[in-house]
Amino acid sequence: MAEFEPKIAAFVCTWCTYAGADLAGTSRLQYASNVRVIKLPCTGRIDFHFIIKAFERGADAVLVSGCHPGDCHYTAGNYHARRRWTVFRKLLEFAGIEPDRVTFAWVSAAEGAKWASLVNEVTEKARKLGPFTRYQRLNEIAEGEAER
Amino acid sequence: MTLPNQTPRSTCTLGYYPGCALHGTSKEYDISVRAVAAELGQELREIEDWNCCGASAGHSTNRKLAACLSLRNLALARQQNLKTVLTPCPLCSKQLLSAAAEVAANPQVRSEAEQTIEMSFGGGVRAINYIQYCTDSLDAISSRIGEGLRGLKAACYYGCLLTRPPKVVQFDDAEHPTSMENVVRALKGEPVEFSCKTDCCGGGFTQSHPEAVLRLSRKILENAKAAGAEVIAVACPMCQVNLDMRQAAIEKRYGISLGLPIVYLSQLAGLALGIDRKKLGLGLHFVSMPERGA
Amino acid sequence: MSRIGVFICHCGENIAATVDCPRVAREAASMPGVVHSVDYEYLCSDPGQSLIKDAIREHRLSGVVVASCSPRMHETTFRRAAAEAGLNPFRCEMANIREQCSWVHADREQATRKAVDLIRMMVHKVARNESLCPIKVPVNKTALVVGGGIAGIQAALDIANAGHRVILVEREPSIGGHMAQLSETFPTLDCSQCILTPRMVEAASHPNITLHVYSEIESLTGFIGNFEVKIRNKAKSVDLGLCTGCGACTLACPLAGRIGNEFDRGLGKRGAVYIPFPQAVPHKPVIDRAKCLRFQAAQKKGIPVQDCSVCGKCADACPIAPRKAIDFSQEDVIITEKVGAVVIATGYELYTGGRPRPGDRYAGCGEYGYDDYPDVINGMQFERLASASGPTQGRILRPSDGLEPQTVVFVKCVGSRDNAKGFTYCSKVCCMYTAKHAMLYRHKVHAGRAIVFYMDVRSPGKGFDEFVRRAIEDDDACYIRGRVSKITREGGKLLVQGADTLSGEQVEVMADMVVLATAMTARHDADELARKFRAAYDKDCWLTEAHPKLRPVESATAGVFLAGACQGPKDIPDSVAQASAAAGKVLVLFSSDELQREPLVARVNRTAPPQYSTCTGCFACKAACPAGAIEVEDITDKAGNTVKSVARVNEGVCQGCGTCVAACRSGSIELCGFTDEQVFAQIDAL
Amino acid sequence: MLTLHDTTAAEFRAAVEASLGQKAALCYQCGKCTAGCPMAWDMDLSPNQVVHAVQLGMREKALRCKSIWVCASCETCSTRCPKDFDLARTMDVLRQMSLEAKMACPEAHDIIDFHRSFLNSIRRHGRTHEPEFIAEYKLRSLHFFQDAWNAVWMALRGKINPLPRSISGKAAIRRIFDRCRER
Repeated sequence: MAEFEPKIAAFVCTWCTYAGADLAGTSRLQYASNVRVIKLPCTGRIDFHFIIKAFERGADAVLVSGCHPGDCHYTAGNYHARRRWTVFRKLLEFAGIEPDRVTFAWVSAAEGAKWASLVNEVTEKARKLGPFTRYQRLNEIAEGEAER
Repeated sequence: MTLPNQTPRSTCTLGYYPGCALHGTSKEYDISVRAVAAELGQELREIEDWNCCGASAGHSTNRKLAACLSLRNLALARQQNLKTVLTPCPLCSKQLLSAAAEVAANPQVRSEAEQTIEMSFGGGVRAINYIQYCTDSLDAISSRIGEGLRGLKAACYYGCLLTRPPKVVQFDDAEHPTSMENVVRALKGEPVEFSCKTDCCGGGFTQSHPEAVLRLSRKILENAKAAGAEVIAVACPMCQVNLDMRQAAIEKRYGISLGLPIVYLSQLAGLALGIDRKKLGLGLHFVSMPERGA
Repeated sequence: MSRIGVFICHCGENIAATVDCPRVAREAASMPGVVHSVDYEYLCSDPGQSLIKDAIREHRLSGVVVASCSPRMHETTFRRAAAEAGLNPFRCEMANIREQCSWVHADREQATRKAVDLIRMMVHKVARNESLCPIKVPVNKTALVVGGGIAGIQAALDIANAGHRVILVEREPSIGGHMAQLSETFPTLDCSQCILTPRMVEAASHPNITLHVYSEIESLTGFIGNFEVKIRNKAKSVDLGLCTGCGACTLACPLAGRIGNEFDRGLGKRGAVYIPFPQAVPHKPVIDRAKCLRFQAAQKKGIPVQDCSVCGKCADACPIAPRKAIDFSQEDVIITEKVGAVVIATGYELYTGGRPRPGDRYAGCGEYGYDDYPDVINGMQFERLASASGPTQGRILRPSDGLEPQTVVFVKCVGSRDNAKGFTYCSKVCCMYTAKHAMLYRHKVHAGRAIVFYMDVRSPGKGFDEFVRRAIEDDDACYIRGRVSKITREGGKLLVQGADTLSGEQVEVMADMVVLATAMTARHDADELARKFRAAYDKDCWLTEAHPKLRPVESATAGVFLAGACQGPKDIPDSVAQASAAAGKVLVLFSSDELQREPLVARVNRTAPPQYSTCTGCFACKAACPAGAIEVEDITDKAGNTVKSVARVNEGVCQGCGTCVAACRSGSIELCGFTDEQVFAQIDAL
Repeated sequence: MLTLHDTTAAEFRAAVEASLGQKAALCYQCGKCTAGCPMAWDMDLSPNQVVHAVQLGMREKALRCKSIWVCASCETCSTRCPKDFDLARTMDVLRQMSLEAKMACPEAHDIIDFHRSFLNSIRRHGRTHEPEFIAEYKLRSLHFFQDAWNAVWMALRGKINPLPRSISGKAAIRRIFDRCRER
């Protein structure tokens, strides 16, 4: 059977990481095509339901990335995100998600190369961890109810 | 010192400075130049008592000497009232031209040189190369031409000094000259386009650095051959000797066959004008030019 | 039921080469709510845009997804197109299948599949987009210019001459910046101060310009058109109102001529109370409290300086009566100003050429002996030597013994392009000023020998290369292609060990003086400053422009513009040009009384009574909001008594980061354009 | 090791520039001369390096090199120089200096011998006389049999005059030689 191709959901901020990802593009840096970017104004906007939801919808890993500390376009959004992340991290295992499936990183608008390698790392990590199926059951139930 | 100024004899005849080569190893050039001139009714008067221009040996080792040797020839021409001097050897003519330019540019150099050669030189002598000569008398030539060269494919090879240094010789385009082609066309020959027109053949190294001659001339010969030339037309004794006398050695060394006759423009002009081959010294080349049946 | 149109751009070969656009179009056609799906060569072209407009009208589209380049490239283009076709611009979204797909993935199958996914996610989002109308905010037509060098002065004058108020802030006691230190300028060799000082005076005396020297920016808050800036006026210990600038105090100071003068790069001396240089504007002294005997004594004793009896000669010497202009008790003052636009023109710092100082971002150079040999100086020091107003009145005399150097070696690229030392960039101006230095030296010392070690000669610019050739051909500057390895002292001379890469030989020069063409660097506190202004900066801490080609004078933050060398190494003409360009941008902003902002702001929901709003009034959002946009709103009943206090977003202030949304416990705040519904829809479509 | 502080370097450069009438500093070392030189393959210093040696006053290097002798004086360099620097002429100047300083490259003795023989022949007769100067050259260079057959072939076709024909002004020519050679 073909090698397992993980699906990665990336929540990134417009100002730093999204721009960094664009830079990777303009510099034609090749990287794993497994990532699906969801653009938000700021990492501060990230509600961690997003992450849970992503796993439920078949993501095998989630990447959260924004401006470096101190560089937030909104001065403090990324600090809030980081604070929430530290709390949320502990909840992950409780929610049945290996913490390794979620990666939190800083990528600035100038770090196209960093973005490319980051995506590759996360993809590799997810490959090793294998598909995330725990929530598929929930989906099936949900769909079952929908039918009824 | 002051010198007796002879009263110039008025005449329209053309001055002629053959130089050493044309009196010796390249005498066929001399012969053919004279033959063509005679055919055209043009009187060539050789500068009386001319001396060697010093050639590369001169300017290479003593520029002042080189300048003075040429200046003497100019001064003689002036005395003998020869305003335009046909100088078939490009090296000779370049030397005449640069000497004239140098003294014209710098009065101090001039007075020094005049002291040295014990003659005064007022300027006003113009040296022309053989292509210029043909170009000037193109009408006369064309009017006398029947079948001419009958489409003989000729690669026109200028070498270095016909067009270089441009500031001194001021003749045609230094990188891509076309005047010889025009003459050949007028002679009803067919100039072939080739890319080594102004490459160096090894020049004065014929004797002293044959290796260089083999190497440089090979490229020219092969290139002309590839361009489909039947002959290479030249207007320089050094080029002729290198390409002709060394051709056998080149074929031997590089295991190639060329068999390209190297003929003077004057010889081609002669042929086109229907002058007898013997009178053009065509038999005097290492690679002789075959008779072309109609 | 929404009617969505999907438009896939080939971008010539840029996308089509790796993404199978027709197939993507086919697959998109079957996505929920999609009624129209096409692919096209160049959607950003005129025909491309009209293709979209026509489709919107023809298929009565309620939403549009343009799959092409990054939204950062063309979002405005396509939203405008949508609007022209009568569709609310915020119902148009882009799927980035170029920068983040076709350009970064080689495999056609994978790239195509990813493109489909990205489009599906956007389709799901757009189905939930609502019509939004732009927010209008007033523009405060006062500009803040930070930095009083040539760039700052130029920008301030341009804006002020257009009739707007300008607040010009300079950290040093005088404006003028680096240009005031230069002797003559390339390639014209006209006197730097002669052309600068009139501008300095004009700026200081301009009715529309408020000048704050010896001052620094504390903080900047707010947003384009409506910033609020706090400026710290550092205590000068001199009452500028009273002081006439007579200079009596500077002569009276017991330390006069004993402290290295920053303006002369240590080659000249000053006192504790000093006027930085003769042409200073304003021409008023300040007291250097770190050096002043009285202040130091007071500090030691731990008493207020005005109670201290030490020295005070400056005050005694001050002829102003009855109240002296010297005011030891003066303290820093923080003033607040409201401005609509900001021009950052904070310039650069020159790397000394020596070992690193604490806090330097780069490793310095020990091999040139800058810290060890007084006769090894840097370019700016040479400028001071060559300057008529400098410590040697313009005579080239070496610092150690004041003798005229007969052989001077100029070393280019000291720091610059020295990756190991932490500089990867070219400082741009050194090639030119080194040629100028060699020239000036040869003009002043006719028998002297000028030897220049270089790696390249970079002289693009009007008359620049001609200038360099003049130094080499007419003034006999001997240019050696190669770096210098080390400089050591041999007797009274400096032994320069270099290389001549053209001949492949080692080179030795016995020099009397060495001039290092050292790198231009970002200010040591550039990153801190950038944060204050929310401007981005690169790895070398140069402030970054919004777009390297198309938006060279705008920062990442709307309303904050860049001028001069704070953005990267620049010469005078470039700095002035950029300053005027920045001023032009400010004037465009000031040309209208109010400006439109994207309505992507937060919104607290309102529901029918009795609930009024799901907001519980915990105000976690207020704590989270970095812009201070959350206000408290008391909801009253008919009788006018407060039913409950809920949060309200001041959409004029809200920057739309959405931090409040994530912070809200009751899920009562939405961020327009990025509502939970929209984001979850995207995730759903993963 | 190249030392730039001694004055001899500057003197040499000045001397070359004086008889050249151009500043060596004109050359910006683009290498176009080398790029087009037909003899570069046989040179120890590339043409641009020769100029560079002059620029830095490296006398030994400039006067002892082989390059100045294998230069064919084809004038290609001077013709194409973007800075109008006359390198062909510079070669002439360096050759003369090299001879006067007795520093001529031993590898190039054939070429130098040829020049000598050639000039001597002129000095004697006012014109060159092949059999004579070729003979002298062969004696100097010891290339006795080179082109022997060619010579015979040419002699048979009267291309080689058996006897020298001196010009009447040969005394004047001799004086010219002497005057130009005195220093």
